[in-house]
Amino acid sequence: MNVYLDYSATTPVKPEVLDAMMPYLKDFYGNPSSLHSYGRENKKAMDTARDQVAKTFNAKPEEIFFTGGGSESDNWAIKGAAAALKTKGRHIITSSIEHHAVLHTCQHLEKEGFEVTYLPVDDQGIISIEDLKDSLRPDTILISIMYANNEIGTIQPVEEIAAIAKENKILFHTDAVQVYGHFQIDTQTLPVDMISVSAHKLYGPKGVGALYLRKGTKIHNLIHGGGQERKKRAGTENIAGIVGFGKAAEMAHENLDAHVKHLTELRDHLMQGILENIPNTRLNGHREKRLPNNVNVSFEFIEGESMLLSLDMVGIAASSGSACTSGSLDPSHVLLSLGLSHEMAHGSLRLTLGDQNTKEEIDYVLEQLPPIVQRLRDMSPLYETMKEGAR
Amino acid sequence: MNVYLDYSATTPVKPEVLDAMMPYLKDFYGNPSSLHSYGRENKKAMDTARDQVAKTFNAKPEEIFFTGGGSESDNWAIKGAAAALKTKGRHIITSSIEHHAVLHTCQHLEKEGFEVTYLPVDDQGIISIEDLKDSLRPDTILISIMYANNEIGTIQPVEEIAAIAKENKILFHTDAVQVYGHFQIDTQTLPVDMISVSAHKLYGPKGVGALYLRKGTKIHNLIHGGGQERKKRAGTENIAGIVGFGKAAEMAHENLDAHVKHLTELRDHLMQGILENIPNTRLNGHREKRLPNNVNVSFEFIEGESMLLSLDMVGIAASSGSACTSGSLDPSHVLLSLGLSHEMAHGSLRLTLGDQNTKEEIDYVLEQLPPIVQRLRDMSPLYETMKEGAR
Amino acid sequence: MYSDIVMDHFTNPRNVGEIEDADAVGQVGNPKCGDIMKMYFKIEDNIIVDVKFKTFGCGSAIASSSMATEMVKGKTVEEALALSNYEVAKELDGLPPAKMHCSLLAEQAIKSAIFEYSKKHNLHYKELEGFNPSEEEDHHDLGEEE
Amino acid sequence: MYSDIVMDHFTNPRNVGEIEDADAVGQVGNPKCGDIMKMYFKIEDNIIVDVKFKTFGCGSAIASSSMATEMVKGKTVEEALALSNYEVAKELDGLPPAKMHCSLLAEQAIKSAIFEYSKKHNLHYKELEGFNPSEEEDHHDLGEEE
Ligand SMILES: Cc1ncc(COP(=O)(O)O)c(C=O)c1O
Ligand SMILES: Cc1ncc(COP(=O)(O)O)c(C=O)c1O
Repeated sequence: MNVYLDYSATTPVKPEVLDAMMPYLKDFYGNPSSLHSYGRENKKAMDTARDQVAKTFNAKPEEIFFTGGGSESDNWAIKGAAAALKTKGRHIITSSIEHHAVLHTCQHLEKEGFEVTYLPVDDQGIISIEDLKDSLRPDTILISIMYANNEIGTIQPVEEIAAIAKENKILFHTDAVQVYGHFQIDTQTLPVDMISVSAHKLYGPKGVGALYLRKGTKIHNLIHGGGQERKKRAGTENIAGIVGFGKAAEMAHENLDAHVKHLTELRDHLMQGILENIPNTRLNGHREKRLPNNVNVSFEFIEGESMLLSLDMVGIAASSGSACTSGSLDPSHVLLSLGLSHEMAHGSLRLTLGDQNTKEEIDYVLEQLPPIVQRLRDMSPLYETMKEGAR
Repeated sequence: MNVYLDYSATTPVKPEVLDAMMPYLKDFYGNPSSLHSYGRENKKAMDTARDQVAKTFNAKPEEIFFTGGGSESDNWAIKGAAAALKTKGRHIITSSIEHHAVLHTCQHLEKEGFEVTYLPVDDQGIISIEDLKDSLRPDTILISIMYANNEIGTIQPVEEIAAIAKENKILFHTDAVQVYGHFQIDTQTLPVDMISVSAHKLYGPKGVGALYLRKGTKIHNLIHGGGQERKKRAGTENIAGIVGFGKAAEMAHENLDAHVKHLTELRDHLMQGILENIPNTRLNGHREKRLPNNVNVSFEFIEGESMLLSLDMVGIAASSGSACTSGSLDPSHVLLSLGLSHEMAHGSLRLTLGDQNTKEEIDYVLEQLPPIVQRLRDMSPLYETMKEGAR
Repeated sequence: MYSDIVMDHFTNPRNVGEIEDADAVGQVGNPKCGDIMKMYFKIEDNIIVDVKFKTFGCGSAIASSSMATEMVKGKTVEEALALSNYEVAKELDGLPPAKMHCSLLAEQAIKSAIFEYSKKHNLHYKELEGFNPSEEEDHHDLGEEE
Repeated sequence: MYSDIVMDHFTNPRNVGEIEDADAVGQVGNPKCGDIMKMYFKIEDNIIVDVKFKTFGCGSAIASSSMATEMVKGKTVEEALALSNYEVAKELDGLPPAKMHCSLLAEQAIKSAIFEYSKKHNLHYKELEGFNPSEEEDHHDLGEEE
């Protein structure tokens, strides 16, 4: 059996989405900026896609700007706001568990003379509103806190954060890449100024994203050049990608409730099955304030990459926060921020679900996983030490 | 008859290119950064594409970085070099006829405290090597001069510029978006440090590009985040787009000579036909040092948009340097830099050819164009004034 | 991009040409912005009996000239002066926002011609109070960047 | 990513386990980096007659341990000390660049065990000159950014 449980890394493109894209890969090749009929068709298609995405945010089409993906959106929002507001202040607040697209951008800005507060999180991955309030300064120009975390699925108190930002007249950006397509984000009721999203996390194509930019929010451009995207993001538009994104966004929001219900049921079944059947296992992230498709656990005494390899051999695709999967020195900064030891962080397994998963698949995973964990533990000197200690 | 003569704006995707892309839009949806087999397939495909593009530059695969398009590559090269070298100096040299992706980026850097020399061009659009030498300063950190211009097709003396840059140990970037797929750029013999290219100008998909970055050239990132592209360009890779780009680049370079010969013949036929049959017409750009697919002419007394509309009605797709096609105040900065009057700049027509064009199509254009020009002239108060003057 | 009516007036513009013995001629716009509109009027007993135009400009400039000349033909001078660019644009079934200035140009070409006429004949029209034909407007939408 | 041989040694690792009455035990690595390797040797007449390992680590760490133990089994102590990580990697049909450190860890686990053995039996091996088992190397490739 082949079971894909890495939907948070990327999703397949829905057939309907691909169908919508095809004409723009084949026949309608004009540049939407062109005057002639080859371009005009594409202009219309872009308008439709923008409407589709705007609708998902209950926003105006003029507030949606297409980008080359979630990372570009994050970079643009943060660097663009920093550059536009640097005469007003140089202090930025973010969290310690942001995606690297936010974290590395903030670290880069530190080198450029900005000061960044990285709010810590509790052992479930939630920032403290008190910490946030305490970190506010007169020169704070931006708060960037992710809506939900990509590794552990924990959801932040975004409404409260947005309210604080608004009260203090500070721009608020949220990286919503992982919640988009799971939750309705209503910009009429949530006072957020910028939202980053990416198409390939909700059954759209890779290499397209968007930044929601509330009307009146002034940020600098990241990519200067031609007049595309109302002069805010240069570059010939990836029309096929944008059309696919629009379609994917629309479809995802059409049956949000059913989708979330399905995922939540599978997730809980998977989560319970693992925690009940495999000893010395810890759930990472908050039990309830959690993405409906995320299971993240740490198995003591074993390392993540070897787990992924073993799972892959039985057809199960997953991911891990182990440093060994990325070639970097340290395991996931997110797991370490929760207070996990290095061993536990290395032993983490992320299983993220999607539309295509079934109960049978989850049962298969629950059958395959315990012997894999046991086999690796039997090879582990740490397990041996533990057993000796217990003797 | 439908004749597409706007290949410099964008090209259709070749069927072979689309075929190469399809598996990555359908079945191989894994994230190439993932460890499992869904991702590994894609990793391989990325490697192949990188090899294909590297080969066209006679470069190493490690010197190729995929981006979201030509504009991103330009922004990255220039801002990245400026940021990396700002302690060394703050002077940049470019030309007055660069694409907006370079020009607006340089203007942006001026606001950030850099000084930029915009080299003028002669009436054919070529910079003076003497000017370049004169503009060199001890604090010059970057020369960015386009290989060939997108509007008038003029080719710059890139070898000489590169030699001067090298001699003076200044980074040299060239925007080669318009020459890529027409000329062989050999990085073994041309001492250029950075080259921007874009897939949708050589029968690849929109929304993908690349930056060639010579080994050892240190520039800052534009998009920070995950470890993709050897930690230099974050964001989940647009695999289908990248695979298509690789295939398109390979195909374009397979029969470069035949392609260029075909285009040059058609171009010369079109150019001569226009200049010989329509009075008060001027060729813009250099007669010989010119892209093989570019014809750019100005018709006195008439305006470009109305010409494009008229051509579109008879099935001919073209573009113009008139401000009225872009909604901006001034007509093309390129045409004005050549010394054209505003009227002449407004009356420009760009016809850019591609693989699909035939002699019959060109004959059709040569048949349709003169009456269109005459009809618009007959409506023009400027033409009236000229005739009165001649009386 | 353009309505069918705009395209019709662009393709088959009404009233193109010159009037040799015109009673009033007005020209507005400048080549820098890419639009020049010239209008010729034949006026008899305060009625515009004939009107012609010549335009250097984009599709909507030509269509606006054509529509505006149609709208004032047969009208009194006062009625012609009362014509606003919004009415021209409306009659054209709308113009893209960036092209609204073309309709304004048509309105101003009419005013400019009648201004000349009023000077020549020492007439006074209250619609022309404050009108200055040599005043160049920066009528283009500069758009937004950063 | 991994060669077939690596995958084979990962899936069916040789010599996994412990030796209760081992003559030499060596452990290298630390949990921070995600790899810990422990090796047990049974040595008779300067010959490695048995060897076992336990590894906490990634696929290539497990495969490297398995391969290295196979390579030293039946060899003299000196031969085992002469084994380099490149030979282990070569026998595995190569390792990804970022994973070469795993093979180094295997080499060091062997050296570390024999170091202990040499101390206990007061032996001197010139291959161990300068070897310090407690010296932690920063063996990860940090990659490049900016
Ligand atoms: C010379 C030149 N540079 C840069 C670009 C920008 O490329 P892209 O549209 O892929 O961002 C273009 C084309 O639009 C171009 O012609
Ligand atoms: C929370 C979060 N932010 C940003 C990104 C980056 O998005 P993209 O890969 O489209 O650049 C991702 C996914 O990789 C993500 O999960």
